[in-house]
Amino acid sequence: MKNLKQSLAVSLWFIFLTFPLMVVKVNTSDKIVQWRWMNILWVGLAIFLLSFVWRHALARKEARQMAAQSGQDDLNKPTRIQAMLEDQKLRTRAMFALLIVALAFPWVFDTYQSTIMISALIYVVLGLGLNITVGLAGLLDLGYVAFFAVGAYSYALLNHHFGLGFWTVLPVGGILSCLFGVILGFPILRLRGDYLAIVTLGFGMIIKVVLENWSDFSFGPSGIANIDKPSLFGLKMDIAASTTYIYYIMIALVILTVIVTGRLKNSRIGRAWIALREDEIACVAMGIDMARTKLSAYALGAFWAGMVGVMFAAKTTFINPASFTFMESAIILSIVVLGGMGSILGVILGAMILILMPEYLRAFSEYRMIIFGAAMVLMMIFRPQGIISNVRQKYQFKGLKEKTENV
Amino acid sequence: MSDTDKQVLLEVKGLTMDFGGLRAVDSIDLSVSEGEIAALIGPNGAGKTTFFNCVTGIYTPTAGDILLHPKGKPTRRVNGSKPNKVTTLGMARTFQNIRLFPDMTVLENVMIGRHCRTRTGLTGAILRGAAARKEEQEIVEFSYCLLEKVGLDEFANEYSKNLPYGAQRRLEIARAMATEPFLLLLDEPAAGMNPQETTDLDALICRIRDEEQIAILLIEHDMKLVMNISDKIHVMEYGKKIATGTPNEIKDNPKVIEAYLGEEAEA
Amino acid sequence: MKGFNLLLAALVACVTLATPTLAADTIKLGVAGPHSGDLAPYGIPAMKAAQLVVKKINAKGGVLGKQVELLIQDDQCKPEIATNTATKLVTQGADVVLGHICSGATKAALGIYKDAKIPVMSPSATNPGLTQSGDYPNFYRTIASDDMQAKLAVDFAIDKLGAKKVAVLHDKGDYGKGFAEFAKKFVDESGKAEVVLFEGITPGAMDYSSIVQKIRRVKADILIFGGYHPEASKLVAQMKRKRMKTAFLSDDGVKDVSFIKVAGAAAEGAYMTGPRDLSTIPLNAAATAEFKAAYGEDPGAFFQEGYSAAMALLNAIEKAGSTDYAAVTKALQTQYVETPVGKIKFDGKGDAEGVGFSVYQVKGGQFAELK
Amino acid sequence: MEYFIELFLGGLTRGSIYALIALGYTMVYGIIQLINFAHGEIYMIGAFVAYIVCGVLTIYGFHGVSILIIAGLLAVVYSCAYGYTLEKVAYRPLRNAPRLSPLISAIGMSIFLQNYVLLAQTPDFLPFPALIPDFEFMEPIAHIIGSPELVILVTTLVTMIMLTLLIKYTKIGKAMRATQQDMSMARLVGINVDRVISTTFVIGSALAAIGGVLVASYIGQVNFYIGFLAGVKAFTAAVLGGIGSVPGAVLGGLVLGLTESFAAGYISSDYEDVFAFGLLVLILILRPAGILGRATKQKV
Repeated sequence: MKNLKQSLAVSLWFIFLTFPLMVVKVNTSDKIVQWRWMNILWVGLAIFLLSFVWRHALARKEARQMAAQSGQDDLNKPTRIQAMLEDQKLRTRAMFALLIVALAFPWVFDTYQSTIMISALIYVVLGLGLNITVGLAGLLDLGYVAFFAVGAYSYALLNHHFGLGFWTVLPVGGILSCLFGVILGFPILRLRGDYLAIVTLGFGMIIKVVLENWSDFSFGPSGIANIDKPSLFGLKMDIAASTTYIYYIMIALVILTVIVTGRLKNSRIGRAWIALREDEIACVAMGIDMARTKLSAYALGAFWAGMVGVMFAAKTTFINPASFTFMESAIILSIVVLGGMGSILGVILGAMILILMPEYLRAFSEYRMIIFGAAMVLMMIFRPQGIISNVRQKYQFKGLKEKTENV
Repeated sequence: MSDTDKQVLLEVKGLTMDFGGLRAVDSIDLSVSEGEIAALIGPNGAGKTTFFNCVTGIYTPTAGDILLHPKGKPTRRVNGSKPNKVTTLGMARTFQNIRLFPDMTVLENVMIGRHCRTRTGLTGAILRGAAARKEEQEIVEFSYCLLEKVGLDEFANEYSKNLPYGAQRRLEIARAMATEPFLLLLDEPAAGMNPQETTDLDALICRIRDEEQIAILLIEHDMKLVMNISDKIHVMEYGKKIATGTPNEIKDNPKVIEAYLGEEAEA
Repeated sequence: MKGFNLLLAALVACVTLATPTLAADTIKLGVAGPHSGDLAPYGIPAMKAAQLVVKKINAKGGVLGKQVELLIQDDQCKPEIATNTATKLVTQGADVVLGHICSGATKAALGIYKDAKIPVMSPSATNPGLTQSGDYPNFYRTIASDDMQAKLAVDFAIDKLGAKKVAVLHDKGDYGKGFAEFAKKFVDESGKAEVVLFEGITPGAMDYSSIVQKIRRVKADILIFGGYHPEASKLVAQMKRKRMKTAFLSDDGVKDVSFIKVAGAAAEGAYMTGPRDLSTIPLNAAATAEFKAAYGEDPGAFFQEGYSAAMALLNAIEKAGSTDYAAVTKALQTQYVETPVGKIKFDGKGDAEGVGFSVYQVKGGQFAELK
Repeated sequence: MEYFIELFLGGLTRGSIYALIALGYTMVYGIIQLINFAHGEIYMIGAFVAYIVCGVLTIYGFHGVSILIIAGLLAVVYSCAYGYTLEKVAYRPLRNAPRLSPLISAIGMSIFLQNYVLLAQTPDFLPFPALIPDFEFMEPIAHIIGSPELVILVTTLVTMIMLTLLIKYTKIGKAMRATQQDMSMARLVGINVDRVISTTFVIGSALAAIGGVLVASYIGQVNFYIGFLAGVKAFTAAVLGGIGSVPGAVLGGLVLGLTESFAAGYISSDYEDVFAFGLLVLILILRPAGILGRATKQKV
């Protein structure tokens, strides 16, 4: 009964809240007011039902937290998926199966599906790159798309002016972007947390403005067209073949990224990044050079964005500054956070969901973005650690005891 | 114990630290010698932690000299050096309010301490060559041994945030020891520990000094612990040093008693 | 579950694709443009136009005896999405495509259509390079290109209005900056006037008061603006507020009823170029009436062009007798067709012959064509 | 000289709007260390509600000042309601979550609110009636400063003074300051922290709504997307002035507005945003906590 009353109150509140925007529609030039009274009903009904679900979900979440606090249920207890991941045998098998699916994909599905998949894979690499900066080193970067743009423009311009091929520019783009990361990193090393966020956001916007205005360099807002697709021994490929080819390059790039970031994560440098994220002061007090660690995190994050930027330019064959907006940075950041900060598998899943969801939601194209926004909020509320939370590596060791026994 | 034959490791002269108009540390002289366990005591707010922060490079002192004399290496003045430099030179610390890396495992926390003593770079981490793998294995084993020494080996793969309080303090000590210091600064290592844990800590600190040849400077409020293990005690009040001496000398020093009267009565 | 269904659907699709395809029993007309997001107002009218045309033609028995099927895809005007959209349309077997709306998205998508040999006709992509570069032989449009428009605007400003000092502004966008650069070029070439100010403004900025002051300071006779109506309304409103008499001349992106609605009184007297007046063309009146009957409001931007493009494409298939690329191309380039934008056919580069631009002025809350 | 004054006044006008919005950012940040990315949308909703109310009232035959007052009031009421609900739905459940979670939630909310207005209303630009009349006495200098600019400047000034009084002397203002200093301490001395946070959102939203109505009336148009850029700029202003500091937000807004105005007036508007963000980077390098921000020494 109490719940019923509460839900009623909530839905009345939302009817009030949405009244001017949902019900009234004025056309000032024709002097017509359109009253859409039915919308009150829908809003009221929807909110009434949703408030039950909401309360139930919140209560469940709280119950879990309480249990965790009183020690009955360990929050860090590996979930079923994580437990499965721990199992070496299962893991190898799963990876093998995944690889087969990935390799077979373009033959099973049509070219369009492959194109979409390429887009998603591009975001996987972007997510993994940003994961280094944000997820591991804890440096909030809201202008990550700038590095993506550096890569894309490197290829577009080098290809346009000097006819350099995709394979030549792929590392070059990565390295240029890396350098850019270091240059950008220097002045903002001293900044903490949210100051960093706004400055990086500013850098992202500055890049776009420069690309738009400096026409002699970047061809301005009209962009660069007819960028060469990746070549394969000079073969001429039709659209399906070249899509498949790009798809495989992307798969290779993703595998490379996963291996490299995976190894970095559990290396001396990766541990330093995480330590930096966890506690800056303790980190430096333990002998870690903060400037070098921060810069390396920036540069490596930027490196992947640059590489995949080259890929993006090659895939789209046309780029202009409009592709590198703040929204892109926000989406990449969301991939990292939704997927699970620091977790490689999580970021991959996050990218797949965030990029594929809007594509397949095309049926509701108008409602796509609003669902996207709502999903972000809900995810954060009910699963803030992301889809798959990060698990640290467990080590096998020989200690003193074993050693002395052996002697 | 006579200091004459022992080498001085840390020498602080006239250290002063101002925060705005407040003088938190006022021309302190202090030194720690090889094989010594020294304690820095004083009422709350006396400036002990600020002293630590100055010495370890977290704050840059307003005036004074901080000299490190590593064995067999030239003397270094470390005023205003970055904390990581100081640690690399051989002086490591723990924190009053525990500063572990909560989302890393216990073992990894200690492995962080190995950072400045190892050298695998990006390429090594990515390619995982023989040298990198060997070094990594050494890091793991070294760290695990340290965990055994502080009695945390069974928790090696737990997240450090899940450890009980006393264990977290010991983990901080292990982490600091992983940097292979010649001098260890402990900021209230016994805070929040029960009597049994404190007794264990007592033994641990002595073992560190005797077995690892690490000198120790500690801030502590637990007088029993301080009196038990210290070779030398320095007493601070209102930023100034008011006394130095052996435990017995300090116990009878009227200035110290006066400074502590309120505090002791409360405790 | 949804994912599973999709997977299933995709599998079924693959199986069907693998089996020898039966003769296609519909003509597939792809429609691509922004149908969601902030640029949707530029894409939806053309989409609705295509729907109206197809409905009408299907009611009359279709093209070549087959029904016309619409494949509608949203590209949000983003190049990277446009390539996906194009691939999707190609995969779905579109015979001809009406779109895309924005020049950037069009450029990105054209390569894909070119490889698939699909004629593409845009109602709105005015970038000169699309036709003049020769890179896209499969591209057509039912609207004149930016340089033509800029030439007309500059000639009007200099010859009719006698402007000596010209300020040129743009919105840093693909379309606006292109137009502005051509305008600057033509003013410089004319030798009768000079460009005293050439700058980009930030779309969406809170106000343009400093740039308006600047125009006043350089004592420009006329402001030529390349961009869209939201910025144009802000500019004219602020110029009026500063009690300035500088004439305002802009492009087709501003010739939109929204400009008059939003800028209100400040819009009075503003000049803009736009496709020549179509009100005398009976087909146009009919198309507009059709739209009003169906949706109860005035058609928006690029409705006529979209309507014409849909007619031209379907007409070409009818005349060609098949959906074969070469035959359709030939039909497009040789056969005249009556459309709401006039009687048109296409030249070798893809520009429509028979569409032209006029200069309009806002008079009494209406666009009046200046003859 | 006249040109300089014109640019100065133009920058001041723009800066006051930035300041009004920046206050919402800075107050929220000061208390819960959250960049409320959706704050720009609250400003947009304020403007939109005012548009709808004006439209309805005009059509039903109301005139002049009464419209201005009713529309302004309702815009404030609704913005506050949205700000309040926003905090309750999207941020409160995340009070103890990792630091980035509320930020992502805020970005999600921003996308949600934009598209909500787009779907519920229209993606088009809509004409906003000029609510502020042209005063007779302003006519001789209208080319330098118009009536709307004057009204914006005066309104902002009055609002700022009221806000300062509110924070300084009222009970809730004191509670806000206490919560900003130390939330758990404030809770211990019996301050209802949840209510303080809600109030902060409500006050911030009210200021944003005032800004929204003023701007919409000044430039004469509204659209679902106007909140984004305004939000980013205002946030920049808040950081510039020292986030968490109320006078800092005002100063930051004015400095940013003036910089943009002078940069566009004397150099080029091509790189307007570059100047704005360049200034931000420069100031943060020199003073990492912003102009008026207190450099807090981290406690170790």
